[in-house]
Amino acid sequence: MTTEQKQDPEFIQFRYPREVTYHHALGYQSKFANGLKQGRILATKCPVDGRCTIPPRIVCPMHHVRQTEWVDQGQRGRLISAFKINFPMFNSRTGELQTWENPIIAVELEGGARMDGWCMETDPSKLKTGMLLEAVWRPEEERQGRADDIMYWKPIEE
Amino acid sequence: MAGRVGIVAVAQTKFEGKTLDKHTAELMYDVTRDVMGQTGLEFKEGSIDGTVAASYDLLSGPAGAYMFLGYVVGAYQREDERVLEDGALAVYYGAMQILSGHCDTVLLVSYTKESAIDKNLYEWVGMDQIYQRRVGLDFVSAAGLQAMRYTTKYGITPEQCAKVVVKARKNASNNPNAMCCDSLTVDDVLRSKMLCDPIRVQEAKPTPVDGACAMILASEDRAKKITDKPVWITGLGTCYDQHDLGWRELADCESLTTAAQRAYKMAGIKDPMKEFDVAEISEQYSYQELLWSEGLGFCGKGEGGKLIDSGKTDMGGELPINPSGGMLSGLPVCVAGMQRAAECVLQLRGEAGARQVSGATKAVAHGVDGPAGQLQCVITLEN
Amino acid sequence: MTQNLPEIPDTLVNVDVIGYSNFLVNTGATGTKFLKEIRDNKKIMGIKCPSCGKVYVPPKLHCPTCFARMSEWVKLSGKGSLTSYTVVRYEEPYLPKQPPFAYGIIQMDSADTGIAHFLGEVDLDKIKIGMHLEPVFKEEREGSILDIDYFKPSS
Amino acid sequence: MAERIAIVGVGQTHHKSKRLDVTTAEMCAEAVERCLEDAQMTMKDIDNIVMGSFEVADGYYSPDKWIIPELGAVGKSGLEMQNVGTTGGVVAATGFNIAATGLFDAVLCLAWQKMDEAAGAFGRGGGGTNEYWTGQFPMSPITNFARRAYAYMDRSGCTEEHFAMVRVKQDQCAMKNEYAQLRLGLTLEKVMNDALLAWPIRRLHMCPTTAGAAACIVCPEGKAKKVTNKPVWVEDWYTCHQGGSLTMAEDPTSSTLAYASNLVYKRNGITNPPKDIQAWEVYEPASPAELRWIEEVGICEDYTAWKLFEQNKVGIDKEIPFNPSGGVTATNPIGATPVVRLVEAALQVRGDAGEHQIPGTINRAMATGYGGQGENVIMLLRKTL
Repeated sequence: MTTEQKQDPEFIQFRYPREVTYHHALGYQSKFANGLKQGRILATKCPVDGRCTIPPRIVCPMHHVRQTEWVDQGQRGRLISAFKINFPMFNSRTGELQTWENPIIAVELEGGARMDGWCMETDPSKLKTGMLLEAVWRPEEERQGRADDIMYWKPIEE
Repeated sequence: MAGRVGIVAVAQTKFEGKTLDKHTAELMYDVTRDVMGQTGLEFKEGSIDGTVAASYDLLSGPAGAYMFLGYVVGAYQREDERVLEDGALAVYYGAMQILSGHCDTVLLVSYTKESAIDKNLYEWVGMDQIYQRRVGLDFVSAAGLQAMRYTTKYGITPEQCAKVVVKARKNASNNPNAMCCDSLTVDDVLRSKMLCDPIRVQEAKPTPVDGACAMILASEDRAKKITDKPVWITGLGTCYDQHDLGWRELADCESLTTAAQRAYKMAGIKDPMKEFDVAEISEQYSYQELLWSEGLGFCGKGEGGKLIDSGKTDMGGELPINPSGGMLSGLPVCVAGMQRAAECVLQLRGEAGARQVSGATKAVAHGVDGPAGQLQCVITLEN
Repeated sequence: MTQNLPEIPDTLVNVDVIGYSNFLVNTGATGTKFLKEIRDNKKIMGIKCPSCGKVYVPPKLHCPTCFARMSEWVKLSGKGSLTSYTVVRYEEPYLPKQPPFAYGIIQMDSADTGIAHFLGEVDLDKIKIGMHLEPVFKEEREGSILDIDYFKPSS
Repeated sequence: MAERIAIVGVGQTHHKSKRLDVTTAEMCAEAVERCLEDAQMTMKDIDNIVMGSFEVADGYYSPDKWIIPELGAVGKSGLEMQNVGTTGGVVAATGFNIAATGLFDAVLCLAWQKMDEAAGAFGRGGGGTNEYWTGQFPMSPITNFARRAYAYMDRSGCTEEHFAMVRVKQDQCAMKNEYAQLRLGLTLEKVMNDALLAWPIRRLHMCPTTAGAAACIVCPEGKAKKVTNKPVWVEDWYTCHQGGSLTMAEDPTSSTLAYASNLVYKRNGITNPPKDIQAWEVYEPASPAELRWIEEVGICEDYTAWKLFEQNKVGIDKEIPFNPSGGVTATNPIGATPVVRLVEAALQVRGDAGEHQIPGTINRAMATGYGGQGENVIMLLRKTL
């Protein structure tokens, strides 16, 4: 190190860059991922109160009963909440920081389950709680059984 | 102190190398439902009061992984705490919850899927950041340094270490949950490749291993109502040692000696070798069974080698160590400590099947965490 | 929702997820002093507990048994004797050297503790506990424990 | 309960955004030194140590192992706990349980976070959620609270200005607390014009990243009375976790706080919370959350808390002494934050909080820890039992 180039810092610091691969076995959740690949949204249903959950759960947290029934949630849902983020965050598909134009929304599907997603409408003022939305999927060959296989939720007229 | 703490049910999965067909939640669910089925307890008021889990988020997924798994073990609007240590520490803390009078029944669960990540890498991250991690020391090389120091100082032979592995695998053949139960000879072990001198590949815990373990603890009154075969926790002790490997005498496991003394004092154990009928200890490497035996007071300092030679710790001996096969037959980290205690419970209830030590009444379980056995935990049990 | 849709298969899915991180480590005032002495003066320093008088290396701010704040630095010769060693023969991405290589615990002269570091300039089969060692410093030093290249047998 | 327990000493570091002069372990030692000094004890008197941090945010595994020697605690019993943001609460609850067994004379609870070493950790895969699902959305506490704030405005009819009022009140309190990190002298205007992170959350509304540690010593009754003449009795504690993503919740504005506090109130005969409890230290990771938390702990009716701020009723010397220390939006060493709340609540009960001391006698104080998406820990303190 040459002293002209670098000023000696008062306290020494260093970094540990790390990239780790986790191998997750989806197990009982596999059916959900397989469904996404086919453009379908499946949810597990609690046998006690009939509530559907996404992501699928092995048991209902409240009743602790094994959930084995899968219910197709349809392609439409109603808006519960929406917000737009104005700062860069990581895109887990690319591992890079990026800004996000589309608001993140929560949708209550026709089947009753709730899930997160992106909204096609970028102007938050046009979003109203309770409005009807429809899923817009990635082309089949791009789908990986991931949540973002659903590209956007598109507001539709009733 | 409010009476004794009873273990009323235990469950474990089969331990397997790679459970690609099961989500972590399924392992947790299996053991949880098993203990709930055995006791008839449910997640409701006046039944199971709280949950104590033991797991490492870094091993099971990204940050906060447990938060999204807790509901499987009943952590839904219910007392729930998570120990970031070996499962034995969860038993330790679960017992404290009952002794404090805060809970009547506690569910303990530990789970690990070593197949999800590179275990060595995460143990490397467990070394202090500035000095030991920077030079690349991990838990394997830490064990190597300890093994070298211990075997050299006390003249422990490679054959004596190898015998530990042979015994573990032989015992494991009686345990349907064990992963590795191939019959090995001392020669097989000594011919296997060197991993980290003087530790050979066969002398280290197989990895990856996936699995889970659960148990239910209850206060004395409740335990008697739930089962007619409760196993009582009589003593508990933990102790931390130095972290820097150069700062402690690696050949003597002082922290284990202290932890054992704490547990024995509480339980009124004076001569552990005579009083205990069975011991289940956490040996990730062959030399550790010998060294931990010394720390647990089964023999004097440096006499671990003689102890294994004497045959006293074999099945049918005076104090069988690890009738289940122990960690050398394949147990996941973190789950190991709780599984050791669960094995003791099976022994004391007389439900250990082919690996049963006949007439066992007192047992000791041991868990360990950190490099070269830095954090030790000892639990004494009685039926 | 009621129409007949094709069955979704139960085929098991395995997913690989990559986690990235780039965590920073502060060495603090005590660590910085120790590392700068190595970097600038090729000196290994110990730190002395005012209460029990023990000299520790590498340093900490507090004595691990007395919890007294330590501030008295002690110059060490850097030489020491080997109390234990191991030869790493497995490969991991984080290891700073290509296996096989040796780690040793070097009990530092006029200190009460040892330091864990690499052993070098010695045949891996000929390492002996008790042998005398001295540090070899790197030419280019950046203020890290790795500025000590390794410890070698001293003549 | 086997033994009644009391807090006999508390300590915290001066919270800063960066602490380059110390390592994580040294920072913890600093809090422990202050704690021991406060209790007039030495490390020799401590026989069990419970500690924890949200370790993933700091990038290590099993930090207790290398922190223990720095604390001069080699040879002692102890264990490490963790549960995201509630870590500190879980650490305290564990310490309470261990002390209440009566097996130990003094239990040290220590929690810390050194966020300066982990900047950006939360951006990664949403600070960790379900391993492959929610991680795919850029989720973080910011987005979580943006969603909560959106739903709250929708439900209650309050405006962004009310969130700003909350933030200004928090800053006014923090200005009086020498340990707080952000002491900015804010005005409504400044808050309203601050950078927007995710509408309606502005940068000032969110908790900062902090390097800090906090500790307390808990003793069983007999020992506590010997050690101090100002013991702070621990009346009750409860960890309430829910485990799930927000879409799971029936109501996006709610957390488990209402459920947990009601349960604790019932157990301890508290019928009128604003009267029975004189000091509140509640973990509000974002200023809009404070409005909802005030309702959930039972101070006022649902969706009306913003009116209290409009009427200027919340503050150190006002009708509702909520977060007199300045709260979490001023100081947030994540894992340590619930212990900071506990420390501040204990100081209020003792009457030692200094400039931000609530006037009058504090008979009972409540501290909470919040984590994840709706998990809570409740700690209830008393002056006399």
